[in-house]
Amino acid sequence: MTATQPAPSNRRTSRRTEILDSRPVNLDGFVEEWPEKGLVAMESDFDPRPSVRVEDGRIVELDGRARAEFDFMDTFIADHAIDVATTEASMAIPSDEIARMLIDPGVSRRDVLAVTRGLTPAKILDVVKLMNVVEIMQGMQKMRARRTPANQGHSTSARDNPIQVAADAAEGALRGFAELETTLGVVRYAPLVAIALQVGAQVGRGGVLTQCALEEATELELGMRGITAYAETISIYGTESVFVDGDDTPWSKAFLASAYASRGIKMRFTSGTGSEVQMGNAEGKSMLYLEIRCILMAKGAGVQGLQNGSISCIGVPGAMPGGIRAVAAENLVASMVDLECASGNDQSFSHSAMRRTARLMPQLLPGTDFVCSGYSGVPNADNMFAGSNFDTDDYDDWNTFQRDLQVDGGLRHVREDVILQVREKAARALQALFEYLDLPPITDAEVEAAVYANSSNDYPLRDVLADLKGAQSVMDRGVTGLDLVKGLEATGFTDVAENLLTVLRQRVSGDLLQTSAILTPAFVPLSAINDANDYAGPGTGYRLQGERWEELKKLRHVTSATNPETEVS
Amino acid sequence: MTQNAPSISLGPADYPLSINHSELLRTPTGKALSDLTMDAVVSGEVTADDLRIAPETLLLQAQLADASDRPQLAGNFRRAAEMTAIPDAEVLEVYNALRPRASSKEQLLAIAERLEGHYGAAESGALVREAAEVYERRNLLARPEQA
Amino acid sequence: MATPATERTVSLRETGPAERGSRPDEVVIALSPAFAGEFTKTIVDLPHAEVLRQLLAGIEEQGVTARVVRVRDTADLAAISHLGAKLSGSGIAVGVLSRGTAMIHQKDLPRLSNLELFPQSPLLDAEVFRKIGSNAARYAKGESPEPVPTRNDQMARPRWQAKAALLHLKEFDCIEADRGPVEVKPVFELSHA
Amino acid sequence: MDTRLVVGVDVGNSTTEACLARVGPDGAVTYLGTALKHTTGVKGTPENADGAVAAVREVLARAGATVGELHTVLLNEATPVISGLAMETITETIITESTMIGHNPATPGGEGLGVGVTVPIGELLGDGRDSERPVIVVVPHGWDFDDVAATLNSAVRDGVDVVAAVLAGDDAVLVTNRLEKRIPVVDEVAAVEKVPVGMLAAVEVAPPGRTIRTLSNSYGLATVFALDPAQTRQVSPVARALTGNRSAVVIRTPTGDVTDRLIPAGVLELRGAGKTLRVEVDAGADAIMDTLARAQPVDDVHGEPGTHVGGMLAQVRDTMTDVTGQPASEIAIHDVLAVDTIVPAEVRGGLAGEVALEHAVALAAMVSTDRSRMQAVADQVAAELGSSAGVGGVEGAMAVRGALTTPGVDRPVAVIDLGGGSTDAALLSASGETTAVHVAGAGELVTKLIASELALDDREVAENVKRYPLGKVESFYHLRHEDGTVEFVDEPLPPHVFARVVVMTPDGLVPVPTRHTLDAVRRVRREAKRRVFCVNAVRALRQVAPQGNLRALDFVVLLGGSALDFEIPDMIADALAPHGIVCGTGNIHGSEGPRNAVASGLVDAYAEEPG
Repeated sequence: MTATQPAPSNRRTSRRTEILDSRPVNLDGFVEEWPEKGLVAMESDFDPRPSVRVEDGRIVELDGRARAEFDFMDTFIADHAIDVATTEASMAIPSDEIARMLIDPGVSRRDVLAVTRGLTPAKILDVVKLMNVVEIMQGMQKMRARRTPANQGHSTSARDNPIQVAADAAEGALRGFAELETTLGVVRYAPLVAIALQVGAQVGRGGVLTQCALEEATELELGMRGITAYAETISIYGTESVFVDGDDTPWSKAFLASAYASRGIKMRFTSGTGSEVQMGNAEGKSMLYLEIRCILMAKGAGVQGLQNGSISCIGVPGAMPGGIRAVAAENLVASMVDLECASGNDQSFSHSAMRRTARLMPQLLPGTDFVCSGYSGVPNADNMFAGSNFDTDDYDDWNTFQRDLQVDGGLRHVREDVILQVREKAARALQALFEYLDLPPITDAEVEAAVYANSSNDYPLRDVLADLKGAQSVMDRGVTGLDLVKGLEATGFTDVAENLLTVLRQRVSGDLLQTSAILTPAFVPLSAINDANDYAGPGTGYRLQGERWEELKKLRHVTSATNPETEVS
Repeated sequence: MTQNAPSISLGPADYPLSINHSELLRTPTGKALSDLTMDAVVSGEVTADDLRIAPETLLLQAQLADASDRPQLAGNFRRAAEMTAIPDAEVLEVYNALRPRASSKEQLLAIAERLEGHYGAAESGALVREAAEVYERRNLLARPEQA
Repeated sequence: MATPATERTVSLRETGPAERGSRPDEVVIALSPAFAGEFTKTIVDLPHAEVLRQLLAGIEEQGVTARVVRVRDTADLAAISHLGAKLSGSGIAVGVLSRGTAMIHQKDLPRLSNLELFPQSPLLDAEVFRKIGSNAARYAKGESPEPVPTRNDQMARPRWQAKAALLHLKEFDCIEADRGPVEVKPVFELSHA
Repeated sequence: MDTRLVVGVDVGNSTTEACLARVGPDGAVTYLGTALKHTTGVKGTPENADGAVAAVREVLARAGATVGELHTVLLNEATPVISGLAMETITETIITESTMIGHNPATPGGEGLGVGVTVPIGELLGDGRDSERPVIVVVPHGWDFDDVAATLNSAVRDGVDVVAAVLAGDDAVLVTNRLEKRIPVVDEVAAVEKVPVGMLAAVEVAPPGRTIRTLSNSYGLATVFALDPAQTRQVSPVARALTGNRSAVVIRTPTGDVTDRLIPAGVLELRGAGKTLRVEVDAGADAIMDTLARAQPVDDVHGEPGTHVGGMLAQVRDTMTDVTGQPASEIAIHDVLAVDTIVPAEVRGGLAGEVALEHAVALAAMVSTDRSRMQAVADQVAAELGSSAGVGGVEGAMAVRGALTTPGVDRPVAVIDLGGGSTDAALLSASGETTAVHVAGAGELVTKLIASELALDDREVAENVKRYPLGKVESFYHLRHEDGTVEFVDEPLPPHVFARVVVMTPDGLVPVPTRHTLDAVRRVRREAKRRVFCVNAVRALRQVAPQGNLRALDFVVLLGGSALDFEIPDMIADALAPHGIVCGTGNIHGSEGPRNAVASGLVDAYAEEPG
């Protein structure tokens, strides 16, 4: 890309240095620490020391600060996140002992939670600082809320082409994403693209949950109408000043969390290391300390989960020593306070493919609730979230990691003919639905293109003007998820209609509001309640075996043992 | 619990309600889950209003959250149960009023009163009152000329 | 890009407190606290001398005059640019941060708005700064320039995000609270590297 | 006959209108309401039934009536009219061997005329240079303006007679501001490396606001380059191409040339009135339309295969085939409208991305198929509603009948329906006979002309320019409307419209991405409308007027969506005024405006003669 090469020097260099210097990793940026300003991942002398004091059932001192000096984060955490009854006892446990509990298979997840619910941000930082990255992974393996790991995909289009979004969503759903997220280049396109995502998802695999990232009011409206199924882009920050810069407070966000639940819509917050220092107001605290405050704020708000792992600021911890360890630690902290964790790996991270892979390991190996909070189900050039750490080009590599290491990253290899089938069906279903809803027509040529396309460049151009008018009419006419069901049913896509109706019906039961909930292909809600993580050492917890393992053994090219002159796939 | 809690007592084994206890679930319009069939949708008997969650259901889910040692999540569900009665536009209004420097203390207290009085939303009202107090201490109330 | 082996440096001579201009045909260039002082080049090593020369050239080529001021009490681009716009006789200013991020502002706009914003500092080169200067001058003349095309690069994040944060922090360190803006005269010198 | 509830339904190209009325035993009509829906499918095909049924249901629902009470649905006999558009440039400017740089950089430097030999700047200070002859310095990319100025100044001090400069970059003003000797400088010559070196050349820059005098004059060129009469004749296209520029460069090369040639666009073959007439497309719109008038009524139009016009008409036929399913061989083009237009196009062989305004012809073509299937639509409507339904009358006849309900109108009355693809006219004579025609060219052609003449890439913007008045945002607090009035606003206008020409749409101000002034944009818009709607109004009325005599018409009523346009009705009224015609926008039943003429005409016809 356009990032400039390091400036040439006049000194003579060795041939080897030249080769090393031309490696992609040297296009990445690396920066020295500056802890006084918060430009440090997780080891800073300027972070507060852990402390807590309770008087009359109220926390009056938190991490060295008296109640009168609390900023609003301290106040919210002290009053909502920390269990006042147990905090003094939990805080009295030495940090190394808590760290050991986290990795000890003999200590159950439940026993750990009994301690962590009483910990302050500084104490939690003190605990995870003791853990190396392998220990962090071991902790994650046990503390992840849902036993079965899953993955989330992005389906977007550089031209906001709804047919592309539908076809790629269908392929993504078929490949295994439990959630699919989209967003827009031109925001006014949102209703059509959100419809396309929903249709594509339900064609690919019934029960996949969809989301469209927009400003709060529109995102909530699409959710309330049943065009999308969950929400995720509700950002929170670790310092009061940055939180206020974002025009929110813990109370406004807590209220919003209840608003979503009151409409039966699943929701999680978003935060990540580096956002505060990036916005110039880290108040001299380490990135991880501030992120722990976010995590406890989310916990206190009663939201079921959090998307974290630096997210859009990944370039900041990524440039710091130990930064990726800190990112792994923030995922662990979310899990160890019993929140669903959608663990990043969702933004362009490095020029180096090796470094991109290494960055993934702390989430892929132990498994998280969602290994990526956005694996790009389209080529990165089409990714309207500004690119992900992995995209469609990496599907086969990902499947190979899973097979090599026998770990479940939520995806699988699917044969070409099956993929082409669902892509066509998704495009056809959307074509029929658009006609039913009197939206701008989708031609057969577009359907044909969708079947075989890779990127938005492979599709005929749409009449954007007509599409935007159509999108507006979807809002004006008050089209709901139920109208999509009717349209799909009326045009002969009965199975897709049934899938979507079943997803919509879920909101009446509220089952998807519980921690880490997803829907299985059989439409069974799977959450931290009925699929609680029960890891207790080797041979326990989630194991990649049986039918699922057989599925993951398949790759695009595997030489047949029966007939080595052929391949199986 | 401040609201009319359902008399039944649920534990983790009862989850998911859509499968294990569909008999407990009703839409706000009084329909059972089994009434929400494709035929009913096609014939127009089921409308978008039938696909909302009822406050009673949120209280059941709150029980499940409490029974799974997630008191904050349960609290969120209880606030949500209160908020099912508040129209969409007003929900967004209250959210905007809670943004920093968007409201005076009096305005926030008036909102809290309306939530408590008009909607019987005690826990949501308490959240707003608490915000008013913190905002005052942290200088996050609307400045006079902005109020 | 100049003829080989020449590089220019710039020093800013303070000439007194910055006043509101009265000429309707002037554009103010408002510089951040560390521009051409604590720092000498942008995030991609473009010398500040070149940034300033190109901005001035862009304004000059439109037949408009330029005034340069240094803002000392804030490192916020919108605040710097808006202050410059209020000082400008035409109401138009270009604000620039040390790392290169730039903005064209107008005095009647809300502070957080702008006419054109160039947020991706790693993608701003001499040519872009020339166009920014030229567009600012054309706004001052009441013309309708096409906005300078902005570029985007997904891989700017891994390479530049942390350095941008660092430069931002450093610039904040150079803030001199309670000191008003000063008018400066840029003096360019040729050095043969 | 007892009291009956009837609905008239007008299936149009884009909208389907319904009109509900109660018809009393005495034939008295009481109108109960109207409804408007999108037309489903191509007009005149069975797919129309869905839209028609929807419109009937809606109009009933609004009036609180049920389908059971409905007596009958009346549909119009509609000729399916489908239109196509194409545009081709018919002139082309070509420069061979880099003889001319005639582009108009926004900001050239200095002024005056310099004549000398081209020398690259790198060789200016070298040894062995020719310091005797005047020099025009050629500066490639990568040279800084300060360095260029310093180099030129030192060359002049050394005695080199520098008379002009040609720059690759956009530095002319900057360089001339720094020169000790004032010379003309032309910049932004992108392909400067192609400028031949060591050739005699001339550079001319006019003062701001003026245009060049010498290089745009054939005898000026002859003087500068000492040309004989034969050579002067040869360079006259150069002079012509440079006319109107503020700056120019001409280089004399042994074989270089500029040509301004006509592209053979092909021959249009018009068949009708028993004859076959042929006209060259590059003869222009007037010639085409004159020829067309001689072939009325037209049976079919063909383009010479292998030429541009052949391609254009083939494209139109293909579109028709796609929508009607009729084989291309059976599709007859019944009318064309040709419009002259100007298209900015890059000059072939240019060195600086020179743009010349090339002539083009835009053609709208129209097909009316004979496969109207309104009876099938009626049958389907009857089946779905369970009421009776039938074809109640021919569209044009019904439209004039509806138009007659406009207060102040009497027979003979003509209507003009301004649509998207075609302009339709119908006449109801004093004796009650109706004639109707469809002619090619309407709203879509106007949009296309606006888009190409203003070089707008975005059809949405062109559409907006067509529909709404313009303004210029002069500050954040005030804007000037196109009529010169100024409006002040309290809230600052959004930054993206600052200092721009904008369209005042109902959704707010939309900037027009153009370098043209408000007046220029307005002129283009009005000209486009005049060339399509005014021309077509006259043309269509001539075809229905007795003996083609417009003076025989008394009342003309404008109908359809474009009759609601903010200026088209006035423009047409002005165009018709010399013929002594009363022309205005219809107001059906004194209340419906230009809408619902056909639907209510159907009801009226039924009330007179219940079928």
